[in-house]
Amino acid sequence: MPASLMQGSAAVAEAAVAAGCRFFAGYPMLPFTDLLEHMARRLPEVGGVCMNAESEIEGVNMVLGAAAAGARAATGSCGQGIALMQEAVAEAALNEVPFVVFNMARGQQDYFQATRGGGWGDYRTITLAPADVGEAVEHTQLLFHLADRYRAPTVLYGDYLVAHTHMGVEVEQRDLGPLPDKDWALDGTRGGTGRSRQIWTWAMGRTDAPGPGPDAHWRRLADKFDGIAATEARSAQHRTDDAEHLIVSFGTSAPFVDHVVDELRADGHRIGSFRPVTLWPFPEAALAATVAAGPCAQVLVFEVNAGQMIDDVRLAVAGRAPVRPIGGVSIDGSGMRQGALLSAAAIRDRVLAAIEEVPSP
Amino acid sequence: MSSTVTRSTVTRGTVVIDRDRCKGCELCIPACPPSVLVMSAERNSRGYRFPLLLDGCTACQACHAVCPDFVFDVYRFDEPIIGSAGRGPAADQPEDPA
Amino acid sequence: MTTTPTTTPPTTPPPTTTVPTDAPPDRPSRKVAASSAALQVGEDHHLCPGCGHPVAWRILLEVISELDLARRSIGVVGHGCYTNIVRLADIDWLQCLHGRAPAVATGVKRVRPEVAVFTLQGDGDMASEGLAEVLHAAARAERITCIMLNNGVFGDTGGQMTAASVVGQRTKTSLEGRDPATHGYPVPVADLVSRLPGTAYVARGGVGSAGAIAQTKRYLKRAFELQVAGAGFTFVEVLTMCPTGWFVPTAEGPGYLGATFEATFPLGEIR
Amino acid sequence: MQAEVILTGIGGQGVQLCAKALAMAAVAEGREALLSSHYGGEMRGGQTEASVVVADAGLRSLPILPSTWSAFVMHPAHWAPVAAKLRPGGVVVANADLVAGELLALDGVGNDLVGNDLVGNDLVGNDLVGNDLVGNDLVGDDGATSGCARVLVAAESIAGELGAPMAAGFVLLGAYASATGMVGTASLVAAMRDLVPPYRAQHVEANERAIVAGAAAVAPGSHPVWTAVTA
Repeated sequence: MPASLMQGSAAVAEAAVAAGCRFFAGYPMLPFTDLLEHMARRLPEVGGVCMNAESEIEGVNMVLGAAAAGARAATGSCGQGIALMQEAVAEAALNEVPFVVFNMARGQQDYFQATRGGGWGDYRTITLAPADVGEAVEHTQLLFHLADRYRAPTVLYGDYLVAHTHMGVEVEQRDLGPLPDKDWALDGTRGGTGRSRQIWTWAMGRTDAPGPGPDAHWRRLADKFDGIAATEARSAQHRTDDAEHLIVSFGTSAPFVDHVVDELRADGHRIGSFRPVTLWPFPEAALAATVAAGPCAQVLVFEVNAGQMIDDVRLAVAGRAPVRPIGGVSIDGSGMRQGALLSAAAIRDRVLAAIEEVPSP
Repeated sequence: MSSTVTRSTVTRGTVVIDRDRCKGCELCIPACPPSVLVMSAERNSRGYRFPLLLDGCTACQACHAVCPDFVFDVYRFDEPIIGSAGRGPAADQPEDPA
Repeated sequence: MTTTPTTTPPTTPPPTTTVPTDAPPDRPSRKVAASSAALQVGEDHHLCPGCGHPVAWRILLEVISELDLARRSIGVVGHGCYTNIVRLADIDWLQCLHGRAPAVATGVKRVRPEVAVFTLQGDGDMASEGLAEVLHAAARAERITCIMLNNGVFGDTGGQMTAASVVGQRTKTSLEGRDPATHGYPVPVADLVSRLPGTAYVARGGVGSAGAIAQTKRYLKRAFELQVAGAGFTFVEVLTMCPTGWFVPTAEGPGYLGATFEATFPLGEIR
Repeated sequence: MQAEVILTGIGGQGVQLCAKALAMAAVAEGREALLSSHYGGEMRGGQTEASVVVADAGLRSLPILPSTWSAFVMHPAHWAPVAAKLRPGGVVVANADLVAGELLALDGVGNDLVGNDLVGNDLVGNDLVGNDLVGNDLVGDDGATSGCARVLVAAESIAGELGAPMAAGFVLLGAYASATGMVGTASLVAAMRDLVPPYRAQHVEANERAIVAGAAAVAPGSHPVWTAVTA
């Protein structure tokens, strides 16, 4: 299929449909709204169901029910709506019910929300942050796959620019490999046979067929998330060989940073950029190796918020080089998108100032 | 132990009571239409008193219906018993209401 | 309204003999009622003496069994004392967050329309935490059956006031009794959902007596029959006893239920 | 080879639909396009802006443009930040009914465009471009937009003449496409037909007339895009 011009929300919707998503529920909230509208149009065409839920709380719980019944299902919102969904996302993580949450955030201020859970309990959510629409299409299919592989909710950290940008993209069904059977899913057919299934908080099981119980269940979940952290971290690098100044950014900020890197390379600066593609698990090892490979005088963190990802960067760099913020709060008047700071010129100014302060080694 | 019957003595059925699952809530006592259930004085293994059956059960299942702890099996006799249904000396003494 | 705890005397005069009840009769007879519930697995539950919930649970399973729905049923439960007893039933269950069961059941039903999907929730779950969810499910004519076990109290947390506690009811958060001036009025969930055009059936039953239990079972049966027929949203409220949370002797539970709850929430088919 | 246009206006003027039609027409003609839309919660009256980048191949541009070759201006309210991004040698196509005075006020040039009796004139075919407006320094007091050409089209008046007052955006779009040659009029019309949802199908014919009228209101190819960006 040739690339066609698609809005990011439409492209994500098409990718979700291609991935087999057949149930979607959401509550309108910009800039997530377009995705909901596209799903409302597309899912009935493929025999699926899209619910215009009465609240984010209802939407995510509908999705939890659909996913527990075996469907590939997804919901979405942005910051405030995602906050309302956190309780159910935590429940799904602890009950091991897989679905995808499309967080079309209004900016980058929800990094903590996306990576620290926010619900209750010892859980994490695999969170992918695409840099543009094309990558959002790839990530969407990957997230459904990872959700089913690990029986866990997964999150796309998109934003205004992913949701509202039109770009030429191809949406093709991708084979991401085999997955375990959904033999845990509820279909209601085993009542009275002694083999009925329960999806139960703390994995209590049935009285005559007890589950592992909370202690063993939670320890197993912790092991599962450890395994994901060890194997699923993804990252991207741009011109990091011999880079003396490394800029770390995520999501749709990264193309701006890469653009600045190219400009400054042309001016003779030895500079490169690093992007966590998975926000959780954060690619700690890859970032540490990049910094350790040197000659890295400093790590600059560009994020359009008051400083959230920088915590993860500092944990990964672990003192190998100074880690300094060059981003900041920047919101436009509508509250919908990153304000003046998200521009190549503004980033370039800040990078140049930082280079002056910490000269190349 | 006297076998003197002091009550109506048509007995149409009986119950089996899992006395050790009983929690002694007494809901079956007033629920019984012929009033043939009384609470024991003795306590079961959990420390609860439990119901005892007198002659005159009609196998109506009301006790079964109201019991939250599922202690009653109910049997209906093919032929009613006229007179005492007791099959020997009572195993338990009912509680003295005084 | 206050109730003074008393000790209930046996209602029978002192008998002189009792009938052995430790084994089936040795004369020709047939078993007309079994102690174990339909579809019951396991032995025991840990609900309090005199609790009304297990009775409602038992008739629910009888209905599922009698309508031959055992192999196409999924129950969605919230949080409360009753969730413990749910683990004794051999059907598919999904436990969800407090109050959200109607939304979760919506997702289940839309994915598996051939399955009888029902929620089992308490009044704290449905009337307090999740009132929006049940009203919206009813308004959408969602083809599910929602069952609210209403004892007017948060039993699982030890006896606090819910949105369905009746006026005058003493709870740990309405020590002198629910006072409208301070605590407002109880929410009649069944009446609310009955006003919505998506609702196909609404009834309110109770488990205070054998007759009421039989009637409530008929309500549940009707609700499931209509769900399977695709008629729309169906709802059964079941008034149940919580002598622990009401601070009354177990034997007085049905009496308290009748005098307070049934007076506030009349029994019968509403829609 | 890549060219950019930032479209700005207020909600209800059709700016988003115009941007989409432009990008789709470019794709239909075998080019690549990237469109980034910016709008808030309001459907009417709020800020609305879109960026369209059209290129020969391999387009992977920033979704927020650091600078732009051209601008499409339906309303003055949010014009100033767009003006600051215009590169020398670019072109501004503006809705003269609302924007001309504002543009003039920016640098104090007292051209009397507003107040002209544009309505009622035989606008279609009028040579609004090619008069002394083009090449005037209407905006360039801060230097950012100096050297930009201006194409002023009385889009609302023309739309009113056509009996399609809602289609002013398409008048301006037809003019933009014709003046720059970025896409052909026929491609624009086809894209518009694809984009208008079924529940607004009654507007398709008026939109088409608006695009054609807008194209005819300017001198075709007066500010050729590919020549400009190649140079």
